[in-house]
Amino acid sequence: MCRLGVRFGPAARIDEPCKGRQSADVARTAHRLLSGMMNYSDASIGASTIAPFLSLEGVRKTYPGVVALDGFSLEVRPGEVIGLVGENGAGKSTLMKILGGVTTPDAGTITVDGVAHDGLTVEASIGSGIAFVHQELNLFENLDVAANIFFGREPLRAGPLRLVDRTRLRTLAAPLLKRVGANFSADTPVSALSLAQQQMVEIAKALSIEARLVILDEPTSSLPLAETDKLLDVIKALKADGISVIFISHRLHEVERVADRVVVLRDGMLAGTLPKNAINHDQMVKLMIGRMLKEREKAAESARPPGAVALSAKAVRTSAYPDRPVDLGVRRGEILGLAGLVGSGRTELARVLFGIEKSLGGVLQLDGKDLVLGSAADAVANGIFLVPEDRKLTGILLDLSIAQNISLPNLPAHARRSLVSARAEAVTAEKQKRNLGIKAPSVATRTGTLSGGNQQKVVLAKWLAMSPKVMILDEPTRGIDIGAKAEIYGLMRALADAGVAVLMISSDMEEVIGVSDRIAVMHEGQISGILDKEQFSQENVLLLAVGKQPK
Amino acid sequence: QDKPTLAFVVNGASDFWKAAEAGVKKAQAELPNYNLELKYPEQSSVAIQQRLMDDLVTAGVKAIMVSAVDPKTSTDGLNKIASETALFTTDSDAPQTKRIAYIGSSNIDAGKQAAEIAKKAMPDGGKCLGFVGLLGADNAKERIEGMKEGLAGTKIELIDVRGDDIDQARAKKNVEDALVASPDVTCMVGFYSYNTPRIYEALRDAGKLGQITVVGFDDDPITLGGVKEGTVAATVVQQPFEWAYQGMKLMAAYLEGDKSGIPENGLIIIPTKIIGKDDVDAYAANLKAMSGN
Amino acid sequence: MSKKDLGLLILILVVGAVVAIINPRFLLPINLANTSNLIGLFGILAIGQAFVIITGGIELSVGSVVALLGVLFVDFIATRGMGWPVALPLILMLGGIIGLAHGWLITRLNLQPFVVTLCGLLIYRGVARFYTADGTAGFAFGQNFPELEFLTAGRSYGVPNSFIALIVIAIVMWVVLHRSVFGRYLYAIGKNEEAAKYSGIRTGRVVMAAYVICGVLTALSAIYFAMYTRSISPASHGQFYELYAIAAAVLGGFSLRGGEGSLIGVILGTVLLQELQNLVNLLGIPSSLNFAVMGGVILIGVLVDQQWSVYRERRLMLEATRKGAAGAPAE
Amino acid sequence: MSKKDLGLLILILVVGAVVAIINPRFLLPINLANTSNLIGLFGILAIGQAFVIITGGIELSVGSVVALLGVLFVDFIATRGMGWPVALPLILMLGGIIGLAHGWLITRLNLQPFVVTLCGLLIYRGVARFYTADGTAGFAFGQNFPELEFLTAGRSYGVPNSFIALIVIAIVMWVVLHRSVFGRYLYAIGKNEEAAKYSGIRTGRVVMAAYVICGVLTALSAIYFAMYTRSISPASHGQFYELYAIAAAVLGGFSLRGGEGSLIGVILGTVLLQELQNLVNLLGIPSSLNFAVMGGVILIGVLVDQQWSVYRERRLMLEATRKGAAGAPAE
Ligand SMILES: Nc1ncnc2c1ncn2[C@@H]1O[C@H](COP(=O)(O)OP(=O)(O)OP(=O)(O)O)[C@@H](O)[C@H]1O
Ligand SMILES: Nc1ncnc2c1ncn2[C@@H]1O[C@H](COP(=O)(O)OP(=O)(O)OP(=O)(O)O)[C@@H](O)[C@H]1O
Ligand SMILES: [Mg+2]
Ligand SMILES: [Mg+2]
Repeated sequence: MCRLGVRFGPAARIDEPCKGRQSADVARTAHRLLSGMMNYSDASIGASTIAPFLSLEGVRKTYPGVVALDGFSLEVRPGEVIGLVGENGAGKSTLMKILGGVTTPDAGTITVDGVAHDGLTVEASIGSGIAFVHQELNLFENLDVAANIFFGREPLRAGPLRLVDRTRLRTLAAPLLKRVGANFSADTPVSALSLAQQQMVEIAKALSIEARLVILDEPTSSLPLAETDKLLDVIKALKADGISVIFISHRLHEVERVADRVVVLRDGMLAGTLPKNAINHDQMVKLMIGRMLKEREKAAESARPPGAVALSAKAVRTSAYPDRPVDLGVRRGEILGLAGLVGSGRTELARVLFGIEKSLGGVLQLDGKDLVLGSAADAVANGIFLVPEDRKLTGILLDLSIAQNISLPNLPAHARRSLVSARAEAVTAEKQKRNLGIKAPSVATRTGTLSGGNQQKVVLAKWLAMSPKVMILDEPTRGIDIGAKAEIYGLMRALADAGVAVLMISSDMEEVIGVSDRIAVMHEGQISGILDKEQFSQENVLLLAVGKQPK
Repeated sequence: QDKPTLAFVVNGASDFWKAAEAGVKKAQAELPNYNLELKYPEQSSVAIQQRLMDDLVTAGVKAIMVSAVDPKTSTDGLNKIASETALFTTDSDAPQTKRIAYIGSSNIDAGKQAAEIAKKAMPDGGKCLGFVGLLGADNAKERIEGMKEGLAGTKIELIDVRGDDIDQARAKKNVEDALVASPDVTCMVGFYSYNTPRIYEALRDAGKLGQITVVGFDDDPITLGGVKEGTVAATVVQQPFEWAYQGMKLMAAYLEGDKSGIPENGLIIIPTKIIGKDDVDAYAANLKAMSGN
Repeated sequence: MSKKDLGLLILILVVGAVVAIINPRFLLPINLANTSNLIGLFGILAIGQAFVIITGGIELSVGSVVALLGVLFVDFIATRGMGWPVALPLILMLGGIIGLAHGWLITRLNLQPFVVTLCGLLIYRGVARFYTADGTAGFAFGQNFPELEFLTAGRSYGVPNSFIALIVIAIVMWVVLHRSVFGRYLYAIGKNEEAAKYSGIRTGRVVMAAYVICGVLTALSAIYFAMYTRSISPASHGQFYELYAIAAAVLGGFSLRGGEGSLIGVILGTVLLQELQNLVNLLGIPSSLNFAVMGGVILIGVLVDQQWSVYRERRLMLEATRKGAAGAPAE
Repeated sequence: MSKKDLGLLILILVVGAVVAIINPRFLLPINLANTSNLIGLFGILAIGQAFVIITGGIELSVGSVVALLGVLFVDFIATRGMGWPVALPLILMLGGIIGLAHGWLITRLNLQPFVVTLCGLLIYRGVARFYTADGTAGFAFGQNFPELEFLTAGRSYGVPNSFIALIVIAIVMWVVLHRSVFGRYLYAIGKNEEAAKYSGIRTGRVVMAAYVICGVLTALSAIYFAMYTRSISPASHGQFYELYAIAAAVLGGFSLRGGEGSLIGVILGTVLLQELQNLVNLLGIPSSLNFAVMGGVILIGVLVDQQWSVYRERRLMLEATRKGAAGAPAE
């Protein structure tokens, strides 16, 4: 029998994948069964028999050319942490958007507190106690942190004018910020925060709602280790308060740590459910991609010893830390990992190396020769490429097709007498699509409709289609599923083996340790140390990240 | 569309042409075999007026009487029209074109009449300040020139003319600012029809009605009221009603082959008149009668 | 008052001082009263515009609305004999309806604000001209409405009542924009409408309300303008007033991308523009240069502001780093 | 030709047919020639505007530039006796310089296009008026420039040369916009300037080039307009032409947010606008309604287009659902 995310007994086993309409019917039956059982409350049934706070039945959602969700059913019980995993484009965000009222499903019902709906609105969703941290950030740069946290639910002063009580706003915001481990105050303008700091604000915002269910759509995708730990603690605290959490992440070890139950999505359908004691990395991977991964998302060892220094920064100062010079060199054929805490200035450094921002001092050298970068175009001309941190804003053009995005940096090569050849573009794009396994109907598909992970692959593809000398990747696997991660690591290694100098900025500790040949760690705008392979350990990286000496 | 059409094309939307409209109406009553139209271009610009006339020619208009936006330099455009239809000019002439005749008044003479008013009201001399919509427009330039000519050799002086781009709020503010900037001014001239009422109101607001001599042009109701009250010395009026009425009849006659109404030099001047306190009632009554028919 | 506003205030005072030195009559109470009257008229217009700009929209039909509603108002009370206490709220309501229509087209049918209000600009002027058959709407000689005239064109203790009206409106609108929930939503929508929607805000209604506010304030200023000029030729009345209003907002620090600007700023912007017009007349600069002076000053103002904020940001960053560097080791 | 353009073409033909039925003189060669002459003049202007709009910018100073450069051109050749083969490239260069200045202020100093070109609108008109001391620049009686006149106001086989010029320019610009690398960059920048920058495009230069193109085309049309009216009163010449140009682009499917629109669209937009003007005059509609008709048609056009694309999208989605539903169980 096809089983659902409902446990009838203590027996733990991996459920079979369910499909299509059948699952919806079963869900209904299960629901009936479950409500029936409520009358015979039995200790052995435990938490699982508490009436679900929310349930989805037979939910289906299509986009032009894509079935994002198909006959999906799910129940969420109070105080339960559900880990939701699946490959890029499996439909996780779509599912959450339906719960958040941002999109409406084509078919299926959503039952909240026993009331069935065809779809929710944002207000209804918030009204029934669903708090939502979106995968893409949704903050207002022109407002301060406190205003953002309580946006839409501002404390009001007495009187008919609906004036905002600004003092209370601040006092309410402060403890929330503390809880997520923020190092900035409630009246900081959001425009001054880094991406990770903004993510903390988003989480604080979700916590501020008197929520019964908190949905976290890849909240840790740009959070470094310490902050991630704090978030996982927060999740545990929520659970203790009887609040349910749906936690989406591609970092499976995080899911392992907090989830009571793991729901795996594949191609918009339920691939299976793992009860608490069956949650482990390999099982999740198996359900997600239908097979076991041999290597645990690691890059292969480098094929040859690193060569000479390709790109180096000598006493370069960035606008994030104008008084702190940075010295760093990336060698040919190596993957240099760059780790550090939130706001340690890694992105800023990458921007300077790529010519987007002017350095405030010091020199850059490429192959031993001084290099002056007036703009990103100069960097590209010199073979220095950057895969930026924020792909929606800076990585790709959502409105252009995959092919057009891939050819954009190298358009003259796809043109004759400066007239663009659509055929040449398509040829390049097809090749990249195949190489990287980009999941899309065709290369003419608008990139905006791709899932986050596939968008990231497009960003990579546009640089791989050219011949890089130095490749800088800022959080390259942010929001990328593990299957694709392994592929990207493979690509990075292949680049390095082809003699490219690879600089990988990452906040994912496993990734930094698993992929790099050397690790440089940044602390407050400076390189606090460089670790060689034999010195690699989480502890050493963390020590350097807070400015202490490694062991 | 069997009846031939005669068109009267003005140079822009303004109340000034309301009297002409009445004239066209009266002529229409007497010319049942023709279809008479009065056309406003949607903007006071050469290109738009030219286009309007082109379209009228296309629509089969037999004769056009036009108050050209810029007659001096529109020779070619007007000639193009004249080659396809009977063209008459009004309000301001374009003597170098192939127009058949001009019917209207002389703005220079009107300026001179304004000087007469000033001289009569200020025998001891004084300083005048003028206000106008478009300083560069021909009618404004000619009126100013005429007035300066008329004042030559007297103790009255036209010290400056301020433009407002036909923005009435600016027109009024210009007067207010002038009262502040030049306290020694003893007379104000409103060269466009709406300038005089704005002068009147600004003076009234400042409590200076009667202390400053106001010379007006045209017959805005406020201007006429001021003349009657004695706070506006007098106003120089043109007779657009007559231009339109006589002009339409003239065109009809011309089309029928009767060219007797057209003088040798092609100029039919309907003189401007000074309307002072004594004539204002009769003039107003006449005006009412004209538009009332 | 933000530093930006302070800079603008200083500019206004400096320009004023220079003019006063060249022509001391600039400071005559009567001149100040005249100018503040126009500040009142244009200020009301500009505040309305500001509410729309803050949402990232624009209202180009303002000048035409001033003409259309002005014509109607004068026609109602002068020709049709409607009492002004009836006509006034009626006109304000019409202004609100126009705003509502724009807001509806923009939020419900997803049309671009520039397009909708550009069409408004064309349509309303056309309707106004058609209504009077291209004639002028005005009061007959001696036609008086003492209370209305006192309220609109009158003075109290030498201060024009239009200016007092502006002050009152500005205070109310300051509270609405800077202290109320509605104002906060406006800023948020201007910056990131999508996110506001995700936060459960009925963004459509909020934006519509902004256009309605703009419509009503425009209607009010249309009445003030009508009572100031007392005669309206619909072909030209109010032409370019939208540009004045937008210019005032931009000078006052508003970004046309939305989400930025303060109410004090837009008032100061209006003051500067009117001061410039006054200056052209008082210093005897040829009227033809009026526009050029205005354009030049706006450009310089915006440039200085922009360069200054670049400079400030750089300094702030330096300072923050220094502080951060000092504080961090202690953590 | 996209479906959008096709819709517009059909609208133009339907309107034309209706007008021709009511007044068959609409189809007279002379009328078509007159109208196509104006289509040529305004079309060149609108193409320039389109290049700026595609980058997400706007060029409001177009009307004033037409006035200023027109005045200068006439002054150069009529008063100062400069040969037109010298004056013409000089004016085009001036147009390019103006465009460059705007582009520089916008890309290098980060000012908003709306603000920069609004200041341009005010300044250039002021300068033009000051230059002629508010007088009119025009040719003296009998002053003739046969070759120049043939090129600008003449006809070949009954077709106005201005229209032929438009066609040539349109073909060249079509290739530039839709087929060239530069054109792709323009679209990319209009969609997301930041991302374009991160792809190694020198966005500043590309945007500047767009403004220069706009400036040069505006200068060219300024010469055409000058030779059409043969007299320029700088206070009113070219007023509102920026609105015509923007309206043509918007009707032609351009989005003011940038990154959308086709060259054929902007030409068809110009054609429709001129057809409407022609229609008002030919059908004897009061000219006071001219603007209202124009505004109304733009609004309806944009509305229909918008509603239609909503409908199309919905149908597409439905289809996808049906297909998906059929395919899913088989998996
Ligand atoms: N607005 C949209 N228009 C068209 N297709 C869409 C849209 N949003 C999502 N999709 C498609 O729906 C599918 C599911 O996307 P979704 O964002 O839910 O994936 P996801 O599981 O969250 O992936 P990721 O881990 O990469 O975030 C994808 O194939 C995606 O291309
Ligand atoms: N636009 C900005 N304005 C002001 N400060 C900024 C801005 N962007 C970044 N910062 C600050 O600069 C510092 C360095 O940020 P950067 O993004 O380089 O750090 P990072 O190491 O990449 O960290 P993260 O993990 O947050 O991406 C941080 O203190 C951040 O707050
Ligand atoms: Mg997702
Ligand atoms: Mg970073």
